[in-house]
Amino acid sequence: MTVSDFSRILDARRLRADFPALQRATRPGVPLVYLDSTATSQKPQQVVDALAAFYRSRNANVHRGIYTLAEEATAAYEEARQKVAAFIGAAEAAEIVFVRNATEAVNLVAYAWGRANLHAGDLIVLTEMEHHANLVPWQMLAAERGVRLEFIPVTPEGALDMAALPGLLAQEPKLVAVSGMSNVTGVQPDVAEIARQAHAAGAVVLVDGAQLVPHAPVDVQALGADFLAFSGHKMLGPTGVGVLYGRRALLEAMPPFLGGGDMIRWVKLRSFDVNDVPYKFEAGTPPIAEAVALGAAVDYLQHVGMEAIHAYEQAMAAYVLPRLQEVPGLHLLGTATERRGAVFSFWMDDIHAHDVAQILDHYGIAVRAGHHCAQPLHTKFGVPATARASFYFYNLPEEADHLIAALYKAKEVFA
Amino acid sequence: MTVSDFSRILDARRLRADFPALQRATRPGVPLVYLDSTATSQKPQQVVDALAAFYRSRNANVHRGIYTLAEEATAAYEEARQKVAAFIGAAEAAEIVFVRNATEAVNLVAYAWGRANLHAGDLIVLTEMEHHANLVPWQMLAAERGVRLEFIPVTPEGALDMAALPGLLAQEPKLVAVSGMSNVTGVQPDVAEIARQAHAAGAVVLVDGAQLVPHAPVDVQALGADFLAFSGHKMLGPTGVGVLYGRRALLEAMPPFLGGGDMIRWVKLRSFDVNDVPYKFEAGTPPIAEAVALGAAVDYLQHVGMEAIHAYEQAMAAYVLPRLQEVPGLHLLGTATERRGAVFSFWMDDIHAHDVAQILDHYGIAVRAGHHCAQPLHTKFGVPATARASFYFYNLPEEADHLIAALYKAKEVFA
Amino acid sequence: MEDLYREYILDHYKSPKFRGHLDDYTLVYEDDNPTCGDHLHMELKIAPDGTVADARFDGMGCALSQASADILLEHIVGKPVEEVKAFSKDDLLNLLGISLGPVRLKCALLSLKVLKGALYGLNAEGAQK
Amino acid sequence: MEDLYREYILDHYKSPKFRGHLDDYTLVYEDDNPTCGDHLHMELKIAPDGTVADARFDGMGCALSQASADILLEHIVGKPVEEVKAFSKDDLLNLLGISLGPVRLKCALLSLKVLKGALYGLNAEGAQK
Ligand SMILES: Cc1ncc(COP(=O)(O)O)c(C=O)c1O
Ligand SMILES: Cc1ncc(COP(=O)(O)O)c(C=O)c1O
Repeated sequence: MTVSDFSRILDARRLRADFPALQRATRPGVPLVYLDSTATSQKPQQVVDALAAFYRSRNANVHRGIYTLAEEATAAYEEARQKVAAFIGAAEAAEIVFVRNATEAVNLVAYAWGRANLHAGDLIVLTEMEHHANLVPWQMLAAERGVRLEFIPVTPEGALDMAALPGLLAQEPKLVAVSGMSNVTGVQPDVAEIARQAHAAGAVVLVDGAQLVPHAPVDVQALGADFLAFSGHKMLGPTGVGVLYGRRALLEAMPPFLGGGDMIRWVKLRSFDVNDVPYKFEAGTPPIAEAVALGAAVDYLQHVGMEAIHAYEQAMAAYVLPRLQEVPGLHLLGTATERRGAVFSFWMDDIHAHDVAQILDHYGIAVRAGHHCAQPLHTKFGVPATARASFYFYNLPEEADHLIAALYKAKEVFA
Repeated sequence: MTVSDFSRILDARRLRADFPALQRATRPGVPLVYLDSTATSQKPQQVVDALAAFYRSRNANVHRGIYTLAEEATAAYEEARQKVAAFIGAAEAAEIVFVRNATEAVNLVAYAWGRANLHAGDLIVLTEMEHHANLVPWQMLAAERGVRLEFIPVTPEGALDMAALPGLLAQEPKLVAVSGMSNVTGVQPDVAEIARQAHAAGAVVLVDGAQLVPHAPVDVQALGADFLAFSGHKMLGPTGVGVLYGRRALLEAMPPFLGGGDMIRWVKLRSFDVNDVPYKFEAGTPPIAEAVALGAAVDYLQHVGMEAIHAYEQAMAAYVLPRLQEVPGLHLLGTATERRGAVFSFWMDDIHAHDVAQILDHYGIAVRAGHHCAQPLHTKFGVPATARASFYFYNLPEEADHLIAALYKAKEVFA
Repeated sequence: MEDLYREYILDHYKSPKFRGHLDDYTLVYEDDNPTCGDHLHMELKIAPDGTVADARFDGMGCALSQASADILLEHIVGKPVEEVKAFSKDDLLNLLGISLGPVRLKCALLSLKVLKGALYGLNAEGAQK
Repeated sequence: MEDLYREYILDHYKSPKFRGHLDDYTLVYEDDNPTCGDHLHMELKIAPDGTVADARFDGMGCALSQASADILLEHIVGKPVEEVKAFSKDDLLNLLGISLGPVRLKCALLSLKVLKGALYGLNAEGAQK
């Protein structure tokens, strides 16, 4: 893979021009090399424009408004729901619930579906690579209801130990909740296969798609996801909006989560009746402008093409991985070469992850340091913190070169 | 009060220029008269600019980021928290939790504080004028836990029947949850007095400030609010961000609500420990850009002056109320002339609220029709729906004249 | 007022031909639109040959919901039930001759919802045969 | 590397003077920074005249957290406890001579947090006198 090969997949250099933040300098004279898209992506001008245009000309509260502006706002909001539904292959727009972020989406399922369907002794199967967002809500439920948690182990390479799955499924879990892509290792478990086996065992399947949806083509039917949680801000959209996809039958059978306006059909002083899905789960004024801008982000991603994005990042992973592994004293958390995205977490002999990140920042390179909200995975690998470099389709191979060079500099400083 | 008197309080005509949406036409040739700020306010260019500027140059995920961009984003987010804290007189920024909207803020209290502190037979005192957001969460809690709900009655004028309060407090409620301003009648109950009596009876006081905070100076200490819930989008801010203020001691004693990243101190596979307030209640990526833009909205409101805004709307109420009452066959839901904002809900003989709203829209006037998420109050007044015209500081008395004239037209159409 | 408040709609609202009750009916249904308080009750008499012999509605609500009921009943009386069953949302909107936003759509379509409820023999709360 | 990785900081990190343990100490405390895994253990020997006779730290973490502990201990040894108790966050940052963002601030200030814990006799989980 040479540098010029990348541009045959996707013209990152041209696309970058759409992202104002990528034009900025970290400090005067030091261009920004943004390698933290796993935490949050940068936003193309098209998305920022969609936000601004909404507020400038279509801003009103949605639903029940009869006047022109309110009808336009409602139409824009519902159009965004349709775009998201089509983007992930949902059977209908009503299966898309707008929430704040992937975290809230998982919590919604834990509170509304979990508390209605899980009882003491019931089993939930998770994995050792889960983000806290797909772990803590289930721990809270376990503590409250006596539900049991078991974990698909992670192999030394960072992959899921699929051999352990049948044994766990034999215990007839009610729910299997698994990440579509680790935000630490970049590993993309074979969710479709997990879902197939889990369904055969009678379990409901929740996929944490916070990383998968921004980085690979996703079709909920092919994936076999009963629930899919993801965040707008990691896929070019604004903060403040995320998505819970749920199969209609499941959503309909669930009690509501938050109470308030819009989620009701009628209200008396001492009782209420719930509205239809998805409104049942959207209490109060939703993130209207944010949903509309997420629709613009989906348009952008589809214009670039999710297949191309995925291929580009595969190429990037193949390019970066061996170069990182050549750095003496650098240890990767997750060395898998198959089914992985371009996310690399590593630690270095004698240099703490914080110091790595700080030195890289000196060279304009933005990477994250810490446990990346996946502390159990770090504990498993025996390190409290790693530095993480993550690439999106707008990153260039030259930026990877820059990262590698800076890592050698860091070694010099600490030599 | 003549038209020219208004401009002595506040120069609405000049301020309007900051609001792009107020410059638009409903249809070509028909200027927009926006009288639905109670549902959501329009946004000044300054707020839209704050959003765009954040995404263009400071966009990164907050907390734990070491690189320059992440530090800038975190600083901007925490600065917004400080602005909001100062705006409502909170003792410290840590008492400000960013949520999606007022609805989520009330639900957070109902789930986290309510489920930890309320037991079967305990009493919650609400009022008959509550918005569904401050009603349904308590109904859900009541249904789940056997908590009792009682209501401060509303008088025929739409005010709270304060005489009923001592009798209710004698039953030693654990919580008194009351709206600071009705979104239907515009009535602003004497919350400070209610809080004084409620505290003397040992109750915790939650104030639904969704309408009060945008329209009047609020100081949580003077108000006596232990919790205060409000939404950014009704006070010039973006959608997707709201605020729960809580006294530190209460917040600290509460269990968490949503589980995930940022709200934890550490996480193992089967247990976790919570972070400090306010982070304990902010699971996952918060509405970062939205909070920053809410900070810009607070700046704007403070620049105009909350005292001036309040005085202007009082003047508007005094101007509009008698003119509305002169329209034959028009009935106001809430005729109180004291302690009220410029919100007017009404029904007309022989013309359904929907038809009123539709005809007004024909004249470019945006009003809402329905029960305005306060169905019990409408039931009490024996009407299923009203039309509601609500004014903010950017509305002009001429717009009120326009409304009145259009109502006479509606009567002609249906004559 | 062009469009929504065309004479046609207003006439049907102010002087409905089918408002009232039948002495004897075959099918009955009622439903409402809780958001706005529109309410509609409908009675149908089906003749032995399978046509709609007569129909009446009663209820309260906005001009659109009530006029739409009157217009709809005027259209279906005399038609075979099977044909009426196939009557669609778009057919009704064509009949009304106006374009509507989502909220008003619910008002306009309440009549069709109630008609279908009656034809398909759904059980309406409070409606007795 | 100017600023953060000035020789001064790096020297204290690479060749700390106060890393280790005391045979005999009066006060001990430890704490950590779970976000990043920084950990610090501190032992203080207080002389009868109320001065800090000697001190040591042990732990692991980033250069900043460890160097800051060494620099801090170097500064306080020999000083009266009352004076050390008054030592502030700003004093430490002056000593370090660098400006820091919020995350790194936590690293740099962990040493002060542990020192205060020891001086004010807090109970640290896992720390034994
Ligand atoms: C009095 C009152 N409380 C609560 C709310 C709910 O606000 P939001 O929809 O932003 O959660 C509203 C908004 O209509 C309101 O007017
Ligand atoms: C795998 C995974 N799940 C869930 C989340 C939570 O996303 P958010 O913070 O937007 O709720 C993240 C974000 O870091 C993630 O990477």
